[in-house]
Amino acid sequence: MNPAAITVEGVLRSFRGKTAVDVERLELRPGRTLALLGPSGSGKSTLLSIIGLLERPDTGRVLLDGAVVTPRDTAARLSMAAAFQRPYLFKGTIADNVAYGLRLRRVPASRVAALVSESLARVGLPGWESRSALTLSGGEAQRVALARAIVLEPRVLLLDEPLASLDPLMKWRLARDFDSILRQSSITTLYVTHDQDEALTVADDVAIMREGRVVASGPVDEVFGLPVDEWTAGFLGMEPAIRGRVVEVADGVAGIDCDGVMLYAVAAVKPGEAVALGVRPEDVLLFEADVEIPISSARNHFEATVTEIVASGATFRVVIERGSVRIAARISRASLADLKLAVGVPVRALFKATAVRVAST
Amino acid sequence: MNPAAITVEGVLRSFRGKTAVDVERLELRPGRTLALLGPSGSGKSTLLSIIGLLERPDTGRVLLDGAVVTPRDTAARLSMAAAFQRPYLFKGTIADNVAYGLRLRRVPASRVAALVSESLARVGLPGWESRSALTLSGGEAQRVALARAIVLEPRVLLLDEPLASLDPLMKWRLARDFDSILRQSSITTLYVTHDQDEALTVADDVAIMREGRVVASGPVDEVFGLPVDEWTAGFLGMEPAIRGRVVEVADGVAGIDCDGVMLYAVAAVKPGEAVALGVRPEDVLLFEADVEIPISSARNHFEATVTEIVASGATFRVVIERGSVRIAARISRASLADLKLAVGVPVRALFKATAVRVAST
Amino acid sequence: MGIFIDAFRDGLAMLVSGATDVWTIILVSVQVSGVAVLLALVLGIPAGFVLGSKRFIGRRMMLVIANTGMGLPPVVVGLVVAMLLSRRGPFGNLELLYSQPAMVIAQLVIALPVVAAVSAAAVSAVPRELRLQARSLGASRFQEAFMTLKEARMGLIAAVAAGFGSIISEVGAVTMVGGNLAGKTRVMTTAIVQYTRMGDYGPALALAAVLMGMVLVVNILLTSVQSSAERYER
Amino acid sequence: MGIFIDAFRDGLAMLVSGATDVWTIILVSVQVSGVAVLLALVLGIPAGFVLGSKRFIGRRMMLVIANTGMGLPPVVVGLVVAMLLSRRGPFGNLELLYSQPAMVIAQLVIALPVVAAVSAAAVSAVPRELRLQARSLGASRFQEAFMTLKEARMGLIAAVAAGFGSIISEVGAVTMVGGNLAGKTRVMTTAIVQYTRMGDYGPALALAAVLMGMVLVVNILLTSVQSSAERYER
Repeated sequence: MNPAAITVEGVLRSFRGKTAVDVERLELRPGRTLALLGPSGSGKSTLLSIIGLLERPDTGRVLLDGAVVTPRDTAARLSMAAAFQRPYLFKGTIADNVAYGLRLRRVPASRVAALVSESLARVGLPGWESRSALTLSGGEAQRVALARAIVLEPRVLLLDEPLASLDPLMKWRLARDFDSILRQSSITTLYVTHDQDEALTVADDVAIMREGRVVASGPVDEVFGLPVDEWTAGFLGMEPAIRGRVVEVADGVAGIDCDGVMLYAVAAVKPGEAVALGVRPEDVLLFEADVEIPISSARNHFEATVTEIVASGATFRVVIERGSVRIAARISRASLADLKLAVGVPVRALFKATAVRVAST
Repeated sequence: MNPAAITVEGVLRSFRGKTAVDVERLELRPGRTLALLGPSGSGKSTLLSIIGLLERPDTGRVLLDGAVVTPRDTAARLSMAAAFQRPYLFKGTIADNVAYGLRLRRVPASRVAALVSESLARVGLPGWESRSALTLSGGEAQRVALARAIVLEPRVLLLDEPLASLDPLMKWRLARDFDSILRQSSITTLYVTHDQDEALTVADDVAIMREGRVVASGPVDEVFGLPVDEWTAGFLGMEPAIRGRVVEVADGVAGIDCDGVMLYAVAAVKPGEAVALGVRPEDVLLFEADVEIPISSARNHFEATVTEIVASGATFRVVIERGSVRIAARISRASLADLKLAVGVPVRALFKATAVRVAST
Repeated sequence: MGIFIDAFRDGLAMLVSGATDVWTIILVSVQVSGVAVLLALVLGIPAGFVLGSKRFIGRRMMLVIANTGMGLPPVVVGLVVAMLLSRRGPFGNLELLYSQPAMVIAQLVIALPVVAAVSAAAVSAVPRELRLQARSLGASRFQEAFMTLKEARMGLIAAVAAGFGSIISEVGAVTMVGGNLAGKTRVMTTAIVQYTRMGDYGPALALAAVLMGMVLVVNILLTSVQSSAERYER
Repeated sequence: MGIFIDAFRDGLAMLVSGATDVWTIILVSVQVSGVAVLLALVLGIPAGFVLGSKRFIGRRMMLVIANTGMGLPPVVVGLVVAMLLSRRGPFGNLELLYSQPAMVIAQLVIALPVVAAVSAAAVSAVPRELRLQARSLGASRFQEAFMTLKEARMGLIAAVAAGFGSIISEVGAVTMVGGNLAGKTRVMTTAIVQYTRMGDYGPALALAAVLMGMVLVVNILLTSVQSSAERYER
């Protein structure tokens, strides 16, 4: 694999005796988007400021392409660009704004105009150069802020909650646009957000922060597939990992004994190993308990009892338990009614072996 | 059925020549929560102001329990109470705030204290009476605003985007609390929101507004089950209704011919009737096209082609088409990978007859 | 720096011993400006409430007048009041020129726009939605107005303080309409000017200290109000 | 109302005919206050930038001094400057009392806190995040400061206008340190007071009209800046 674009090593930063950031190690892989996800106050923005060389850590260091850099390294600073939650635009035209960083880099005026209009086209605002920057809607202004950053073709792009101030409709449209813009440009990006759906839409990798520490990091599917502890599970709206022991492995499918319930997972583990596993609620189907499950590709099925039903937007989150195995399923309104689900009702759960995430413990 | 608590008849209101509200008829049924749902600028808040007797319509009238009322009717005004997007609290203690409406109603001081503390307990802030109202978090302040309204035991409670300013975590917690508080108290409630998930969580009935008009209204399941037109469908994130003709009815299940595709629905319709139908994406399962569908309670299955895949939060929205029949399915990440879905791939769709909503056209 | 030490000692002695001329001057100042600010309060706060909370035709015009009035040079006010009260002027037969009532009139004209404009700002800082919230909980128009004034109370105190501050330090208009007559219309500012021009720095410094004390109290009031106003920003 | 008509006609005639004494007075006013405000600008805007954008020990203290300075009664400034420049004072040997330089000094002391405080407010109204945004796009400290001043430019104009407004209408201090010597240190305000006390309303009204014209321009500047400042509220 390529070396990391950014490496954070042993970074500590505190304000008035309170630790804001305490990160042992974090890497941004080149060309990929890393979402820094966590509740507000978890130190995400401070870590972004440190990585963006806007602020110096108390101890520890930041490496850009393997070399230690600080806020004093002008060249390093000029290889980064940022956009924030609110699209702080300068007074003047949109072109003035997008050209700001180019002018600081002494790009010849003849090239500036071409770069500005190309960049505005990329964010979906072609020909908007001469409009005033102070009369834009929230979504338009945020596009300009993105154009102002990507026009610099930075080595590392820093986005700090860029969609948090927008209304939901605009937010999702822009999240998808950001995703495709970032994918096309293959700029290494650090994307700070408190919204996991947003992280899922734009990110390749994700790091979850809690009280200044990175509690989980890795590719999106891994991190979201199997929350490492109860806090992370709760934050992601999932159940914590189930504990079990591998008892057999056949054709790449591991049979795992979880307090008397046998679960099957496609995973590279060895018999006897202690593991943690998880299933996303979207992948779990529920049936009436006495129904004969037809032949299907779903290897996992067992009977359990409903212990919790919570409305969650358009769907319901139904928690089922059997012994110490606790799994959530996302169920539609119609299914909830058809299955006559209620707390205490026995049900049959069904999910595929490929839907189970496994990690050694 | 009981007569409506509130009836709006032929109400028109315009500002500077632009029509803000133009509602032929709208009813709030007693003890139920009606969500007024629409994008910003669709006239929701103006309609709430008119219903709440805070503002007079240009023409038309508002009936409270069958009698015409206007902003001049003090008794009618005193039977309503409202809370808004931002919890505008008065300077002073929380008790001062919650007691405000009681004092206006000349409730004896001896009863005020008891009512205030009971109401604070109902919103989850027991014993908070003597704290200052200006030092609360957004969620706490919004609870106080709700307590200040429900302590009056109003005939009609008006809530104007009460959760829109909160961060997502707090928003969902409060949405659920509001739901249970409103259900326990069985106050007739008008709940204005632009967020359909919020509407689904708290409302019994829903009315969708667009450019001042009510374009759809009725019980939540009906309105969300079958969007009446393309705009409503788009606003709800659904596909517009499918057109078809009933060809047979047996055992309460109607067979409907939709441009060559036979769909089955549980509906009270007659053969020969022209109908519109819809399915919620959560209720649609997708399989590989060549898979043998096992015996199941799902009456509808047909082959179709994937025409669109869009990431939408944690899941994907996959649109499939066959002839003029166009249906969306909500699919998990794991399933998307397992089924190797992509635009142009043939799939087999499966959903129950009970999941299909039908309306005569 | 001997000059400062001497003057300071003289001035302190005068204040402590209760030298009648210095204390008379202070009394006249407080009396004239006190009455003027009281009248400005009675007229200015209702005007400020209407300007700050209602939308009506002519409101914009009135706000412009209030703001222009705030910027009006006091010497211009003094000139106009002096002309009106002069023997040949329309109110000459009242024989008010060079009397305390003339000074009260001039100071009222100076303070009124200040009180009205600052009250209007304070009232309009109460969010419209807070008034709507009161209405929606059943408040009548009168109860709504009472709530608004109660919410704006710190701003109204600031308005009165700002009005008082604008007249207690003023020197041009009071000279022109008061005439600086010893024991009658001589106030702190005119006395400071006169003592200074005569090189009599002791009483000038004593009066300056009292004047600054008053202005300081006003400023503290204004500052504390500013910081409490920021509360609505949340 | 004959008195007003007569005075208005006399005053207009004087202005139009270019009567030397009236125009000399206007010239002296503009000259003294112009130099004073220029010096206040040179010293006050950098002070305002530092106060408005940096966090340092003693900043709070300096802000208190600037705000107190704004509320300082001009007669007190006049008294202190007069004592400093008086024959017995520490700078008596410069023989500046009753000269234009003395008036410039007094007006500078009055205007400087105004310019500094209003500039500081304008600079601190530029969101901290806007400066962070400039940094994050590669701006050096110097480029960031330049951007901040550029964003605050309307506020800086307002600062200078407010400083000018505070001294052009002032009468007490200029009397005390200038002495109101005809053709030398007599300015519009002192002349208005003197003409009024002599019952010579024609020239008084003429000068009042010119003074009000200047003050009006200043107010228009201040108002237009206020409304443009609200732009950041979005």
